[in-house]
Amino acid sequence: MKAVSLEEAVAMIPDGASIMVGGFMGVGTPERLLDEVVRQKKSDLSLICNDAATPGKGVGKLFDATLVSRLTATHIGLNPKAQQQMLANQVAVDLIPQGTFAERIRAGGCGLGGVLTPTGVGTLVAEGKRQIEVNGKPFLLETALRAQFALVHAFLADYLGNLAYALTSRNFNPVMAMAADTVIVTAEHIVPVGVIAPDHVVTPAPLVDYIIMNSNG
Amino acid sequence: MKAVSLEEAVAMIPDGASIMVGGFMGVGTPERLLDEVVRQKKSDLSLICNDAATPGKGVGKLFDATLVSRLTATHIGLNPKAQQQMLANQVAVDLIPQGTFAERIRAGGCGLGGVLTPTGVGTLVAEGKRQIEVNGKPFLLETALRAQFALVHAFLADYLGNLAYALTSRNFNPVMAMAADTVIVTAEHIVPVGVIAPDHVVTPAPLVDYIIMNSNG
Amino acid sequence: MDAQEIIARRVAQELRPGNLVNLGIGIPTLVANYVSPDLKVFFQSENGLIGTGPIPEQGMEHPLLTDAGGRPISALPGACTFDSAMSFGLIRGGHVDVTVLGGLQVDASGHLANWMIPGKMVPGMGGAMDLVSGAKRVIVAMQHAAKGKSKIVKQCNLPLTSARPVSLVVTDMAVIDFADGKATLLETAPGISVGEVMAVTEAELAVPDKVPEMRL
Amino acid sequence: MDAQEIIARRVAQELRPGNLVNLGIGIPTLVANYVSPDLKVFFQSENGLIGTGPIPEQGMEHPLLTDAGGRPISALPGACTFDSAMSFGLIRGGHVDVTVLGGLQVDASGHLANWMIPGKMVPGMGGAMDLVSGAKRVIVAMQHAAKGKSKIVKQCNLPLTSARPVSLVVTDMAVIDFADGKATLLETAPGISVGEVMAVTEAELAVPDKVPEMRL
Repeated sequence: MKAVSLEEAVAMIPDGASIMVGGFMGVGTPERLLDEVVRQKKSDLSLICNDAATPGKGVGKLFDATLVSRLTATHIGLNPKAQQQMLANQVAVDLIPQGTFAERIRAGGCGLGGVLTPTGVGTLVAEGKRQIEVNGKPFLLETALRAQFALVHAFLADYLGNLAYALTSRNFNPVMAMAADTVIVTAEHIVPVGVIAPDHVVTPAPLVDYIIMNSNG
Repeated sequence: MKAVSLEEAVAMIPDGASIMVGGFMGVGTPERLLDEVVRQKKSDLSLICNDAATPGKGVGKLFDATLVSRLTATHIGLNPKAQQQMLANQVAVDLIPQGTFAERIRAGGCGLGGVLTPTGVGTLVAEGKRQIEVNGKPFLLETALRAQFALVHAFLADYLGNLAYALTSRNFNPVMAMAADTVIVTAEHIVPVGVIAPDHVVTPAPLVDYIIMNSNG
Repeated sequence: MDAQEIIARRVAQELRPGNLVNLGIGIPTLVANYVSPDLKVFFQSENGLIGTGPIPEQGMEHPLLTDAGGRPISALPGACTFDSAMSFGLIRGGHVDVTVLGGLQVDASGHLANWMIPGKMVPGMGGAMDLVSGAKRVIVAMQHAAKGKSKIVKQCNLPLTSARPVSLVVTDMAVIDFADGKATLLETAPGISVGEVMAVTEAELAVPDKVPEMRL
Repeated sequence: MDAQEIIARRVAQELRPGNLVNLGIGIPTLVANYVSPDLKVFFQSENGLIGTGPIPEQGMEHPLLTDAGGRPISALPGACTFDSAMSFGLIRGGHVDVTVLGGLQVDASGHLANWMIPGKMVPGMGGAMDLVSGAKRVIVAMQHAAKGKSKIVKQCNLPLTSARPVSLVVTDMAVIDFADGKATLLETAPGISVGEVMAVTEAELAVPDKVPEMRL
């Protein structure tokens, strides 16, 4: 793990990159990283995030700045700008069930080939997908999902990179921290090694590549 | 969740039952429950446990008392009695890779049809199993694993049934607590509601059916 | 009592002690208002919490403690948090005893459509598909009709949420059960006759000899 | 220096700063003794810990803190614990930079057999298959020969641990690399000639013009 500034971290992300962003309706989203992505005008992004948040909040800022070309999400109903950009074919949107979304990312991070889920069988979601029978029951084969970058928000990070999350801001952050080539983290508090008890660490330090220095943001 | 005595809890388990038992080489195993299973001579058990521990320890006690007919495990090399019973065809043993073991149980608890894993492709483990290609890479389809009972050992349990684990005794306990029809728990400490912080609960209360009263053991 | 209150009060009667319950947004959210704390029901919020409590007093909200719509909530003593893979493991794995969801249409065989109106509303399915596929019991809480048109239809013409039928539909006019794959009228709302229900229901309903009124 | 120390010291040189490393039982365990703390390597124990430390002083052991063999260990500051699904998610998902394992046979194409001798030893594969399938780099640490017989064979006749070849084999006589799918002699042990290595190696080895000695 390396401690870096916001500018340095975001400068590593090329235009056209695939990025996973933690958060659920903007809760648990690394806001400072997104502000810097907007400032550096990183464009043509393939965004993987549970939802489109709302204008001005969380990944909603990326839609405000029209930086997203592709979106994989479970729900965008509360962001009219994302809806407009989808209907105008400015953003290619893949909407998938939330449990499938979580599990596909987990599979990507855990080296699994995909997920066999009952969710979506017999619905529009099944179109174009392989259906596999196991013990006489049908499941959809949903493929693993990974990204070049994961932008993760933690509550506590220690100097090694161990992370702990608070309340409902945990959501997709831990699975995303396993499913990207480069993991960049903001934390509400950066604390000395040992402050987070071993049993309370959720994301082990070796998974984290960069932590944004708090003095910098 | 209901608080019960050891006797009551084990009396619910019929001969021939399938039971998952937490623990790794006996660490994190509910010893008191196993002692009572032996005392009540529950026989013909289908045991699902990472290993066979050692004679006199953990699930090793079940082999000492020859109560096991079928074993699904990853390693039995440190229990000569289990080895003997396997070689004498007294116990039908299915040895599977440890990551596959963990993931099959997780799939059983999470409503997934199975696991697509690269582990075991091109080895003896692949025999008789479906191989599925995803994006040109081969994976084994390993089916989900469930049991009638899970015997789980926690460090802390609260009056509602929330569980937290300590150090390396966590191991398979959390996944097993999701993958059985009936979940029976022993805990080192039973504590008032609120003592375990929400972010430190690993197994949510609604998953737990019975907790053994500590006065009783 | 308005339509929403009738529905929410009647659904609340379906919850059993110790149940793990997931409430969708809209009418389902109101159900929590009519559940006695003595019942010790656990409410799950699929963004990662079991043990949701009432909306906190002003000034006591925490930005990292919200419901699935992003609104501030509280956590009861004994609450616990978890990541989204675990949250949907609980849902898909059958650990949620009851989910209560809104609906656009339910058809005679219990199929639910509640996530999309082609060419009009495409917000995404969020967690609805997993909830209907995985919860032990699925209850739909919705108005019986919209703009005079029955929402209990012969066959859904909107995209289905799941191939799995729901267990029960509770509307402002009736309770309809879907055991054995057929729609049966179980109860009517106070002051509503069986004939009135049948008149605004497109799907065929089995009607037992006695159809009691809801006791609210 | 005995055979085990030669192997352990040489393997330790393969670890890079910040690596996440999993050591198997036997010779691989000894590797930790020769890794400088300055390197800030993380050691994983697959029973659920990153940050394993040395064996605790007598009387300071905790029964719930053990290695994968059930022996007491300690945890360094900054250690973390997790369940087995997470532990093997780390392994299978390529998050473990280096795994060091013992071996029964490694063949010319880098295939490892280390878990079973049919009709004789069937202890189970434990975590070995996942480690060889998933770790970024797989290093085999073993004696070059057993009872005079080469353990570096033309083709494994024991059941394979994985279809994926290993990266490197370190023995008491040599370091053999398996890049590009062929076995290449990289180094010899102190005082051992290339000819001596070749004489006790069944598999064909590519031998570069210069084969340096290990620097231990």
